[in-house]
Order: sequence, then structure tokens, then C-alpha cells
Amino acid sequence: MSEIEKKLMSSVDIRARQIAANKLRESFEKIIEAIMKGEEPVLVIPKRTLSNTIYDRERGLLLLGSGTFERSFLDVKEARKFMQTILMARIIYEALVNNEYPTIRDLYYRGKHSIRYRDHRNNIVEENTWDEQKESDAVLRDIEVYVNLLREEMLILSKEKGKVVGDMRIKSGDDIIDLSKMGHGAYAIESTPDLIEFIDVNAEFVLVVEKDAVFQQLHRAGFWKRYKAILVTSAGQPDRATRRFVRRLNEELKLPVYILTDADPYGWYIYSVFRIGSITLSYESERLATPSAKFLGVSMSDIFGDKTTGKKPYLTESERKNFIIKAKKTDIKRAQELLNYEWFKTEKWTREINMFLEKQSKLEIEALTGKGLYFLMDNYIPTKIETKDFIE
Amino acid sequence: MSEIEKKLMSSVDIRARQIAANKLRESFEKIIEAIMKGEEPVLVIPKRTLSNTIYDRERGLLLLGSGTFERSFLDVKEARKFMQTILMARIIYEALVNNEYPTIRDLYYRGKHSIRYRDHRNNIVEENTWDEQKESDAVLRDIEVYVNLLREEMLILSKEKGKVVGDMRIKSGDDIIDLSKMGHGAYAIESTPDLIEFIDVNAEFVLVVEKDAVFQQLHRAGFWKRYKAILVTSAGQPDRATRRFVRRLNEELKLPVYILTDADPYGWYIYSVFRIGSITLSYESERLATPSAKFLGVSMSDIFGDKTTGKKPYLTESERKNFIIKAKKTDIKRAQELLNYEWFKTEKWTREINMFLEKQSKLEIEALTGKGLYFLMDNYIPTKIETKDFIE
Amino acid sequence: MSATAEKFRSISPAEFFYRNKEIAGFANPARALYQAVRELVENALDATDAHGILPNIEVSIERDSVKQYVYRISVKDNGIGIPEKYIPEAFGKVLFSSKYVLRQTRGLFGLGAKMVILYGQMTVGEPAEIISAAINSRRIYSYRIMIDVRENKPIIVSKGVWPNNTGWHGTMVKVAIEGDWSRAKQKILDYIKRTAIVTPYANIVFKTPDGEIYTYLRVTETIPPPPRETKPHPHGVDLELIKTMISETKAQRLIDFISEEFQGVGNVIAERFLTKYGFDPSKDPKTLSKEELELLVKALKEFNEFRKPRADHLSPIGAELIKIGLNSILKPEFVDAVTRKPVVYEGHSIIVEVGIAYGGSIQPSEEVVLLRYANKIPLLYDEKSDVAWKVVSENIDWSYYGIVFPAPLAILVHICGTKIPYKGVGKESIAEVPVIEKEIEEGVRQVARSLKLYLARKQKEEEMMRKAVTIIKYVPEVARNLAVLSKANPVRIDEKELEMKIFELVKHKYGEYLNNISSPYDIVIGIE
Amino acid sequence: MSATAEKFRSISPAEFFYRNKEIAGFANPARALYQAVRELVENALDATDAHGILPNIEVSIERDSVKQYVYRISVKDNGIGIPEKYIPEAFGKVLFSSKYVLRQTRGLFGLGAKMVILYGQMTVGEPAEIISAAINSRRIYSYRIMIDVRENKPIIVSKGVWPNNTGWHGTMVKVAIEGDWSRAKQKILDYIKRTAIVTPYANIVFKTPDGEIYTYLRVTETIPPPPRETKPHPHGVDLELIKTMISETKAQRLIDFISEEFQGVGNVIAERFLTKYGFDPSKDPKTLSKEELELLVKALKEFNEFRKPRADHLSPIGAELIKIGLNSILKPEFVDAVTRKPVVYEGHSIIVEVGIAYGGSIQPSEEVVLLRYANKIPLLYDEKSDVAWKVVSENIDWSYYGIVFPAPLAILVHICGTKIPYKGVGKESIAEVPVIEKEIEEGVRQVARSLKLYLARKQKEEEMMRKAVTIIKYVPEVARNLAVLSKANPVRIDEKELEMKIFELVKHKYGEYLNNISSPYDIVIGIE
Repeated sequence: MSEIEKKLMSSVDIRARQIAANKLRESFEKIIEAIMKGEEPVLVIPKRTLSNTIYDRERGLLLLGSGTFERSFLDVKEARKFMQTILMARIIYEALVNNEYPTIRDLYYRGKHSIRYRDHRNNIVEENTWDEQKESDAVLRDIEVYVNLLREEMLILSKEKGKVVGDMRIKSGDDIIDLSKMGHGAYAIESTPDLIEFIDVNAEFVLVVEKDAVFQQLHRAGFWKRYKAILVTSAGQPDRATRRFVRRLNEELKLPVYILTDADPYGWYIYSVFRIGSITLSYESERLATPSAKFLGVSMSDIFGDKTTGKKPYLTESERKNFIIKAKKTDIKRAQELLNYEWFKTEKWTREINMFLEKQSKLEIEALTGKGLYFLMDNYIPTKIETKDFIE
Repeated sequence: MSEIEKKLMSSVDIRARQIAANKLRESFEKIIEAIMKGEEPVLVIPKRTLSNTIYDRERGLLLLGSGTFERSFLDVKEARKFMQTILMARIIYEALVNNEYPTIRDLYYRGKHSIRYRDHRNNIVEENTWDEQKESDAVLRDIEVYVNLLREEMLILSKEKGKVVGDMRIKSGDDIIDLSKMGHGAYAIESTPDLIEFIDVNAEFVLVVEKDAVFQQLHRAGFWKRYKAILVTSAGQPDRATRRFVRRLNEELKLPVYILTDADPYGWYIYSVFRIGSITLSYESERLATPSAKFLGVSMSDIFGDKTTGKKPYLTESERKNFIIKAKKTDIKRAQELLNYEWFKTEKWTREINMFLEKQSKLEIEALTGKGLYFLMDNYIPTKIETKDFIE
Repeated sequence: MSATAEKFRSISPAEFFYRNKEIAGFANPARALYQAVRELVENALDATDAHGILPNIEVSIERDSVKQYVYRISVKDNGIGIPEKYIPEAFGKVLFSSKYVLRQTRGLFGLGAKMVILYGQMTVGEPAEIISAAINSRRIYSYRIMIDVRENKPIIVSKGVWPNNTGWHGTMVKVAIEGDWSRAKQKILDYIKRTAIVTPYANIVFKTPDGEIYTYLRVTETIPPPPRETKPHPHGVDLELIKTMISETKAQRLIDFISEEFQGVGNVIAERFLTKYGFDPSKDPKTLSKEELELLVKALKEFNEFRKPRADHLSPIGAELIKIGLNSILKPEFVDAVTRKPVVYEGHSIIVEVGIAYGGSIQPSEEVVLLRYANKIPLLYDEKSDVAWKVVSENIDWSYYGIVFPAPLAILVHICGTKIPYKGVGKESIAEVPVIEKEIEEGVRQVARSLKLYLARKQKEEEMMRKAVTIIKYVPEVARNLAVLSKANPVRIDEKELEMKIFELVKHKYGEYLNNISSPYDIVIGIE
Repeated sequence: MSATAEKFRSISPAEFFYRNKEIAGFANPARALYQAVRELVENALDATDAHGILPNIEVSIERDSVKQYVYRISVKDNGIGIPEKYIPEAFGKVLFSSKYVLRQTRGLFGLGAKMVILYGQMTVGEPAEIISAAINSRRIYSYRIMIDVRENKPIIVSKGVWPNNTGWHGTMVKVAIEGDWSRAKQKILDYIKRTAIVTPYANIVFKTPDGEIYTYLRVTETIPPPPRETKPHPHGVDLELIKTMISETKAQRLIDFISEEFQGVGNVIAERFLTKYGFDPSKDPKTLSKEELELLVKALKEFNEFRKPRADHLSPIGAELIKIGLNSILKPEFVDAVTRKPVVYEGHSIIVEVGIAYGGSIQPSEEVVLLRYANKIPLLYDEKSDVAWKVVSENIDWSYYGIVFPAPLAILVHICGTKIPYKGVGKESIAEVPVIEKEIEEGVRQVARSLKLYLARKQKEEEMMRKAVTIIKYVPEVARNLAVLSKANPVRIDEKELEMKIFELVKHKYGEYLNNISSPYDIVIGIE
């Protein structure tokens, strides 16, 4: 590492690199030993399947079970994956040693090259070590669980879209940033939010908005000042850093977290990702999920009311008619899948999803700002929070 | 306007609302007058077509010509569009009067309702005022040129993805923000960058990176500190605010702007949007375009070298083989279209595009970070700028 | 090498068809039942309308109460009847018929009734029963006959005679055969229905084995002119025909032979013809050498000054009757038909008729519904190999005529002539003879153009009304929004007033098509 | 009402077919040329292989130098010849033939040669020339004949006799007809080629009007056993046939009639049969009543203890010959064939044979290449309406047999029997008779299974090698990366050593298939 590089880099990063590189090398040492002893080289990797995912009801977290699978180089079906796993391990190891911050796309490019060989019919064939990024992404996930290190711990960066504003000060790198002094703009959350230090905060809750444009309207109209909120947007499907940042706001600052999404299975899924994480990536859940996050809306009963509870809808008959979008087949299918998830098996969620399946209708948050920005800001959101009209 | 609303809102906004509302109302007054006099109601709107777009070579800008078209309510082909235009004008007018910050999606929802009528075969039919947002977006653009106000001037917000870091202080709203103190995070640019005030700056150029992940890597590795740069990302296709922000950095602070994108027609198109704007939205160009922006790379000659100039490629034979992606038909088509654009009719661009058409290959920036982050940061970018190896 | 001697012998035509019943359409019980009904109904129609009699046809099929595979078919007509002396041979001798003359009849091979009886004899073994009285006959004759297959001659099992007190004339045939009603039903019902389409002047009653009765009542008394016998036309004779004609003619000079024995040839034309080709007009035709005969045939085919063949020996249905038939059975929205000029195919005149029916009760379908007829016989099998199918499905680009499938379109094609180029003895499809293909195509184009015009006219009227509605439906919406934009104006303008003013403008432009519309709310029901 | 009297008359079979030449396949000059070649070649083959003679057939078509539409077809065989007294009628009288016995021959209708001569007479008018010598005949006879159409009898134009010094036997027929070689050429060449496939024991030489000569030489001396005459089998007789048999039998007791006149019935079986159905065995069959006859027919069809029909009167090609034929003409990678057990169709035995050929020189195609034969005759027209087409295109799911189209697959289907259910007189397609459909399907499945096994075996061997390669190709890549990961270890491990160790492991597992591979670089060419 040159002196200039050292100056530009924080000492935390340097320490993290050493730990990760050592752990990686040790994990693959046993494969080399097996080969030298003439034994079959086998990677024993924790299973990332649904059946090996455990929902820890108490902590509200998805955890990886104790199940493992074996990836042997001598197994025809696994040989290619074995090769890719070793290749990926080597690339990450080299990046750590060379002080780089690769993205997953970089890893893909670094590993992609082609093998020319003679096939069983004697034709000359070219095969790429991997063709598409989803192949390299899959072995990266295998390495995360095999080595038991998250990608951030291996200094792998990703594209980040999350933004935040609110009455709060944080320290990132060597800088102290006042999130209440962002003007009309906002603070874009970094890739490694664990390195953020919370200095002080003056807020009562966190509101996470799925859509960036709604975030901007609320920010511009002064929502966070008026209601003492930390306002976050994930700008769509939340990335890992936004999830980790929200989790830390909740866990360390004890702020309740409310999530506002479209009223459709995709919106619920975004909520579910914040709260639980993805089933196939359950190994991340322990650090990225916010188990106590609440689904503020838009809920089906906000649209249609609920006769059993006597709740009145927020929309008139004719607003419903114009704003509602007919559910697609994929929506219906996803909703039916959600019904099978443990954490959706509560009374409120079952009622919500079944109402969707019955009405086969969905709604965007913009339908509410369409109705009026101040309706959303001063009526809908405060009423929902005050009357605890949310789903957990 | 309530006292609280006033408190939360800046006085600039209030002034802008009044100007816009008056201009809107006046523009449609003549239609009402015509009707009351028994004359055919006709909107005379500047044409947004290619043929009415003029490339001002001197200023390097796309400008709307003097051509107009007539949208008469009594013309069967135009009746629906006429109705939609009036409808959209009313919605924007009401939003201005009611102190709202609608997004274009909000406008869509606010105007969407259905008309039930009996058709010529006596069937009862329902028709929506508009079905899809692209319809309401189109009439919004008509109104922008008809009233001669950009959407931002009518306080319409949009989703914003642009981020910035660098040694620079700005004022937005009532806050002063130090863009060199963003830690590992970044400043997310607001929707109305015209309201930003530049306080002071200590930088020599602006580097705009198409991809967010590359932006993060360069930021993290300290690129802007080391090379005295303002680092901006558009995170893909640039939005209006990012374009306007970059334009102001260039125009007001006299900083040269370099754009770094993928080496493909889509990347060139992103550069073209920064530099010129889109043909069909030429009316924006006058304020959003940065005519002196330079295409830093990745260029075809960076990949393949150039025998005519003796330039050596930045990639080895085998790197090319693995990193290059075969161009798709749509790429080829887009490249051929670009050849027709006035501002691409320079020697360097013609050579660049023809080299692409010959090689039928494209490359992502990640191929360079894949090769090594410090190669990109300390070799590729500085060399390109120093040797003026860019295209204008 | 085990070369064995061969035994040679001759077989009768009856035995030939007995051994090869499939080629006459009697391949299996279902097909045989259909074929039998067809042969007998066609004979019945030939005995009536071909002689100017308005047909009354009764068809009945009964299932034997014990032997479920046995069906008794009976077909009764009010035709000219059969002279007593011919009855046994007409039904008991294969290749004996009244149809071996140059005249258009439905049956042409003279095989039909005999094949039914032969098949019945093979499968059930009961004699066929024939009751007939010729016109003005004082007696009604009844025969029960079978066929001696070896000798090809009738066996008369019994015979009866009654006085004809009511002046009845006609024929009734009753035959028992092995059949399969459930599999033949649809085809037989189709056959009867399609027959009714081209004989709207007939009463047809059909009793099925299930006890249902289908009745098609006469809807017109017009009957096409009956066909007449004719002489061959010079175009398309062959060497063998010329030899036969010469051997039978009474003419002693070539010029008389040419002008008397052929259709469309007068004395002047005959002379010009013979001179042109260097024949001696006074030569005795019976003395022509082989070479001269060959030359004569070639010349007759080539010479283009003969008159076109007359059509008076043919009996087309006629465009009017086709339209009546299509209207009464298909109940379409539009119908048209055309009878083409006669053309010559191998020395025989042929007339093609084409009908078209569109919309109304016709169900839209992916393909043209094709109703094929030859000499008024509906053709139901082998549709796809028929020349008419080729024309409607390949030669014609329907989109040119404004038709986009699925469409409710039926095309009727009728070919009549003394000689029809069937593809097989089953008489189910017409071969792709160029001259016929061209006639059908021209005919279809003619009626299709007529449909195109009709559709275009109808469309124009709708179009104007559509345009007006397109504008009026937006009037309240436009008025409402403009009213909001005018709110801040010094003089606020009322929404209703604006609405009225705008509507006046539209009325001014599309006035003539808006009779019943006096307010935008005659069009707009609600805005929600 | 203009009721006209009808004229009745009888026509001869010759006149019937003269009037209806289309139904015998003589629809136009191109088709007629093809049909004529076929009819004459089939007669030639019937005169040779059906009698155990290895055929030498010479076919020639010449174009007339003046009249371009006239073709002279000549077919010469080395068959048994025709006894002198039968020559005129065999070629000059329709429905006169040696083929009206229960024996499988190619021609069955006895129409072929006569239709050729009739068509020639209509279109060209030259007499046909026949030269023939029967086996052991001391003389060779030559006739030039025409046909009297009205009377259906031969006209002998001239006659010649020569001494037969060389002991030649056989027949040569030469006819002039109107034809169209350019449009018929492809079909005729196809016909000859397909004939050669099923007669690999024949020499066939064909001279075209263009002067080309196609020669198919004999590739085997094996000839299928010639067909023999036979009696009818009790299953599937009809009432008419029983009556004829009774009228002709010499048996005076029912038991003798049953056991002597039928195939597959001995005395014991006959008695058990008659007892079971309550017939008196000693009753004179000629005294049976109508009802008893009906009962007898039903019983004969129903009784299931008769022996299965013998196949010895049929002459299947035989699986071996089919394989030889397919191999020699198509040159495939795989071939198999099967001759099915005989079945009964309407009292006649039928044998189905199926051959399969795959790969090699066969071009992959979207559909099965279907080679259809009936009594060794190739069928070329109307393929899509043939029962064999239905079987290969609808009934069989080829993917089950591992065939995915486009595939290089040919299926040969041969049906032989004394009676073939053709769809038309043109003898171009076989009707969908269930028993035949089933036989074809079973046959196709049998040979398809055989192909499936072949393909599976071939695949297995490839599979093991494929697996080994799948692993070995990654060995250098894996070794290289592991070496990097071991860099920081106390003992650094060499890349080449790792590579060798890993390869040893793979060799241990797939050793037997890796004879020629001693290093990963026998597989891996490069990593770039």
C-alpha cells in the first residue's frame, strides 16, 4: 500500500481487509490439503434453501438452519460450480490484498474468461468460466455462507439508492454530517453503514417511503420538521445499506419504524424485505432485518374500509374507481405465496392479503398524493400512526 | 395558505407559484373567449418534432424552431388530445393555487377519470380521460411549450437520483451544505437545482460518472480529494435536476465537465443528453444542456487502440476477449441513428461510431474497475484528461 | 422357377363394383348409409325438376327393431316415373341407365341406385322394392328385385300391378342396407340442408331413425329450365369420339357431317373451316384415313370461329334462386349470386355459379364456409382437395375485399355440365381443371366485389356518426375544466353556458347526422 | 310441366371407363404418362417375381419427333408371357384378366393395360403393339390391336408369328399416348426408384425421353415366395359371396361345403361349428333358406375357433429384402424391418410390413419420409389421405422414440393382400380400415422401438465420456486458483503439482473411458 493510498483510506478498512483475507484463506486450505492427500475435494456449504431457513419467531428473524450440502469437484453436476467457487474465492482474496473496493459486477468481469477444450465428440468448444452475472452472484452468496462473512465485510461495494433527512447528526468517515441541514436535497447513505456513528438525534419515529418522489414531496413540505421524523426512502426495492441503516436507527436509537409502500404484493414484499429479509438470503437477515418495522400502509382497508372493524375507507367510491389498478396474474401468484410465509401468518396480514385476493385490486401511494399532498401529510399518515392503524 | 404551511415553505416557492398560475390562466383565456364568440377553439402549440428542432451550432444547443401546429377541438383526430390538454392545465393550475408539489404520476392520477357515453352503434362505452401515464406526460410537455414554462417552474417534482461530492459549499433552502464532509455517503441533488446557491468551490473539474457503484468506489478511494474534482453520478440515464446542476457547475463556476460512461450507444446517448438534451424535448435544452461537456470515455479507441493516431489500447488482447459484449441489433440501430445527429457529425465522433459499427462490440466501465480500481483512478482517468484524449 | 399358368376370365360390371364397393363410396356402414340416401335423393330430383315438375320428396330411414345394424331407406318422389319395361334393368343392371346422353343430370355414372341395391344385397340380403308409375300411366307397378352379380342382370323376386286411380306418377324406392346412423347422422342432415338451399322450389321431408322430422318447405314456384339433350361442341372432341360419330352419322359429305352433328356450327362456318384446313367438303367422312382423322380432330380443337357453346341444354340454378335459397336457409345480412357464361371442357359445356352470404345468422369462423355443388348435388367430403377450396383459400386474398377472418362468410359454388371432372367415383371433389378454376375464381371475385361495395356503403354512414360522437363525448369535460381556468377572470363564466356554446359549434359542423341529439347528455351518460 | 320421356340403354365397361378416364388416373397428359408407366411396369413385375422369375425389366419412353405431345412407352419383361389365344382379349377387353382369382397381384382391377390402350386410342389413335411368348412356347407372337369401345372387344389390326429360337419368354407392350414428360418426370423417376427399393432382386433399366438411362442392378438373388391361389377365410364373408359359393360348390352336405370351400377349416372344426349354431351337417347347402343363409354368415363371422388365415398365398417382401432395399437405395445409418402376422379384412388375408431407415445419407426433414406400397406398388399421390400417413403423423408420438424433428427418418409401409381397400380406382391411397390402421401402427412401433434401442446404446457410451470431459476441462482452472489461495500458506504449493493430483482423482473415477487421455491438456487447449 502506498503512502497516498493509506492517507486516503480509513484505518478501519485496513483492519477489515486483514481479517477477511485470513478467514478466506483458511477456509480453502482444507480443500488443498484433501487434494494433496488424494482425497475427493468437497466444499461443505450451509444450504440457502427454503427448507433450511428457520423463522425465529421470538427475534422475528430469518436464520439459516444447520443443513449443509456438499459440492464435490468429482460430481459432474457440481464440477462447474466448484470451479466457479474456487475462482470467486481467489478473486475476492486478491482484491482484499490489493486494497480494492470491487462491486459484484467487477467480480463478474474479473473472473470471466474462457476455457477452450475438445469435447467428447472431438469438437473444439469454448466455455466461459461464467456467462452471466447471476452465475457469479450465486457463487458469491455461496462464499458468504461458506466463509461466514457478509460481502460488506469483504469490502465489496454495491449501488446504493437510499436517502435520508431528519433532525439528526451522524459521523461517517472523518466527517460529521447534519441531516437536518440538507436544504431541499438529502443525504445519500453509504455502502457500509456499519461504519456510521450516530452523534445525536431529535426524532420520535422513522418513516420509510418506498418512492423517491413521495419522499421529496414530504421533505419539501416539511413533514419531518412538523412531525419529528427521520425520513428515509429506499427508492424502490431496498438495497442492503438502506436496510442496515434503518435497522440501526431502530435497534440503537430505539426509534419505531413505519413503512409506507404501494398497496400491492410488491409493496408488501418491500416491507417484508425491510422487516425480515429475503428467504434465499436468510443469512443476511440477522444483521439487515428490522423485525419490529410496521407496515403503515397503504393497506387494503384504507382503500375499501373494513366492515368487521367499522373502519371507513380513505377513498371515495369514484376515487377508487379511477385510482385502482387491476391486479395482474403475477400479483395474485405472489400474494398467494406470501400467505405461506411464517411472518405473514398473523390475523391482520391474512385479512389484508385475502382482501386483496378478493378485490384483485392494487393502488399506488401516488393515488393518495394525487388526492392531495396535505391529505397524505396531515391526515393520512398522522391518523394512521395515532390510531395504531398499521400491521406488524 | 395556513401559517404552518407558510412557515415550512420558502418565499421563493410562493413567488414562483403566483407567476406560474397567472401565466397558465392567461394562456387559456383566449380559448374561452373564442368559444364565447362562437369561433372554433384552437390551441396553437409550438411543434416538438425533429423538423422543428434547430441545432444552434454556435451555442451548441438544441432550440425549438418557430413552427407551430393547431389542435382544434372540432378535429376528430385532435379532440381527445384537446380535452386532455385542457384537463391537464386545470390540474396544474389547481395544484399551484393549493400549494402542492405534485409529481407527474400525481398529475396522471388527478386527471384520470372515466366518461360513460353511448357510441355511434348505441353501445354504452366507458373511456378514460387517459389510460396510461405516457398520455398525461405528453400533454404536460405540450403545456410546457404552450405556456412557455418548464415543469419545475410550475413546482412539479420528479424522482431524482443524482449525487454529488467534492470540495465545495452550497446553499439549499436555508441550509449551507459542505459537500466535502459527506463521509462515505453523498449529497442527493434536489428537484429544483435552480434554487441552489453556490457558496465556494475548490476544484478544477467535474467528473460525471454514469454508474453509481463506480462513483462510490472513486469516492471511497479518495479520487476527488486527490485530483481536485467535483464527483457527480447520474446513476444511469440522467434526470433533469442532475443535468441542470451540472450545467450550473459548468456555466457559473467555469469548471470543465468530463463524462464517463459505458462504451456503447447507450453511454453515448447519456453523454448526448448531458450535452444537448433530447431531440423531442429540445425546449428544455436551453437551460438543462451543458454544450461544452466532454466525453472522457470509455471510447472505442481505448479498447482497440487506433492505428491512424498510433494510440495504444488500454486493454490486452485477452481482456478484450473476455470483457467485450457483442452489440445487439438495437445497439447497432441506435448507433446508426446517432450518426444523423448534427452534434455527432464531427470527425472524432464519426470515427468512434464507425469503429463501433465495424467491431460490433461494446464495453462496460466495470470492465476497467474489473481490471483494477487504481488502474481506473490513477492511470486511465488522469491520462485521458492530461493528454486531452476525449471527444467533444 | 415355378412358373404357373394363368387363368383368364371376364367379369361383369356388377361383379367389378361388387368387388370394389369402396371406390363407389360404400367403404363402411356409416359412409354407405350417407351414400345410399344421396344416390336415391338425386335420382328423385332428376325425375322431377329436370322435367319441370315442382319436386315433393319424402325421405325416410328406419332402424330394424331386431337387427340394429339394418336400416330401411325409402325415397319417394312425384317425378315422371319409369316405364314398366325398364324398371327391372334400371335397378338391376349395372351400367344401364337413362343418363348416357349428353344432358346435365345429377347422377351421371348410372351407378347410384344399383350400388345401393348391390350393397344391401351383400350386407342384408333383402330384395329392393320399387313402386313406380309413369306420367299418364293407368297402372302402378311394384317390383321386388335383386341383382345377379355374375351375369349383371336383374332377378325379379315378385311383381305387382294396381290401377292408378288418382293419376299419381313418380317413383318410390325402398332398400335395406347395413348402416351406422349415429356416425352418418351429421353428414346426412347436412346433405339434406344443402340440397334444400339449391332447390328452394322443392318440398323435402326427412324422417330420421330417431323419429325426428325435418321439413323444408317450398319458398318459390320458380324452377330452373330443365336441361335438354345436345350435340357435342367441336372444341375438345377426341379421336375416339370422332370415330364413333362418323360410324353413326347419316351424313355422306364431310360438310354435312360437320354442320349437322356438332353444336355451334352452321353451313357457312363449316365450309370456311374445311377450306381453311384443306379438307374436301364433299368427301364421305367414312373414307377419311387415320392421318386425316388426326388432322381433323386437331383442326376442330383449334378453329376459333365456331359459336360459343349454347347453355340451353344445361340447367343452372340461376342467381335469383341461389339468393332465395341462401336467404331462406342461412338468414344472412347480405346475399348475392352470379351465373357465369358457359365454357367448354373437353367438348362439353360447363356453367359455374357462385353465391355469397355474409353476416346475419352466419357464425363467424376462421375459414370460409364453402357450399359446393355439382349439378345441384351438394359435395360434402374431401372439401380440401376440391378446386373450389383452392380458389377460396389460396387464390383469393379476402383482405382485399375487406374481409378479415374470423368472418361470417359463406360461398356457394355450383358447377353444372354434361361432364364434371370429379376426382373419384365417389363424386366428392372436383379436379383442378384450369378452365373451371378460372371460372370459379372470376365468379367468386364478382360476388366478393358486390359484398365489398355493400360493406363500404354501410361503413361510410357509421363513420360520420362516429366522428360526431368522438367530439361530443368530451364537451362536458372540456367545459368543466375551462370553467375552473376562468375562475380568476374578471367575468367568471358559467360551466353550463360554455358547454352549450361548444355543443353549438359541433352541431354546426356535423348537423346532418345528428337528428336525434339535442344536448351533449344524449351522448354522455356520466363522468366519474 | 314439360315431362319428356327418358331413353334407357346399357353401356359397355369399356365405354364407362372411356367416359370416365379421370377416375382411373388419366386426368391430364402428365398424370396419364405416369399412370401408363405404372400400369405396364406392374404387369411386368406380376409376370415375373409372382412366378419365381428374377425380373429383368426394360422401360423406355420416347418422344415423337414431329408431334411433341406424343410419347411411345415400351415395357419389356422376362415373365411367363401370355398364351397366344388370350393376347387380344387381355389387352382389348376391359374387365378381362387373369387377376380375378384370390391371389395377391400388383394389378387387381384388371383395368390397367386396357386403360392405357384406351387412352392412347383417344389421344393418338395408333394401335398398341404386344409381343409375347409363353414359357416353352416355340413361337413368338406379335399383335397390333385396338379396342372396340361400344362392344368392349379387341380389334386385331395385324398379327405376326416368329419361331422362338432362343427360348425367350416374356412380354413387351408398346403404346403411344399423349403425355407431358416435363411435368411427369419427377413422379416417374420417384416411382421407379421406390419400385427398386422393394425389388432389390430385379434389374430395372429406364430410358427417358431426354436420353438419360437409370439402372438399378440386382443386389440379391433372393426372391419372395410367389403368391398362390387360395380359398376365402370364414371371417368376413358376406351374404352375396356365400350365395355364389353355394351355387358353384360340388359339395352336397353342409359339412363338406364348410370344410372344403373355406380356408382354415378342417372336418372336426366344421362339425363343432355347425353343432354350436344348430345347423344340420348333412343338409344340402343349396336348400338353405334366406334366413338360414343370414344366420350362417353371421355365425361364420363370429366363430373364433377357425385357424388363423394362412399367409402362403400372399407374397410379402420379407423383412430381409426390405432391409437390403432400404440400405442399397437410401444408404442410412440404421435400418430395420418387420413382417407382421396376417390379419383378415373382409374375408381376405392382409399382411403389413414396415421398414425403418434413419440417418446416414437421409436428409433431415420436418416430417417422416413415408414410402408407401400396396402389393409392392409404390403409392405416390394423395399421401396425406392415406391411413399410413395418419399413423406416422398422428398416432405415433415420435418424441417417445427419441426422435425430434427435423430428423433423417424414413418409414416404409407395405400392405399386401388379395384385396386392398384403396380409396379410389387410381389406387393411390389406402382407406382408414381399423384392422389395417392397427397393424401399421403396431408395425411402426415395433421398428421404432428397435431404432430407440439403437439410439440409446449409442448415447450411453457418449454419455460417460461426456461426464469425464465435463470435469477434466476445469482441472487447470481449479489448480491455478487454489495455488493463489495457498500463496500465503507456510508451505506454498505448486500449481502443476495440484493439477496433477486433481487429474489423478478424476482418472480414478472414470478410468475405463479415458484410454487416450494422459493429461488434462489432452482436453484443455487453452485458457484465455
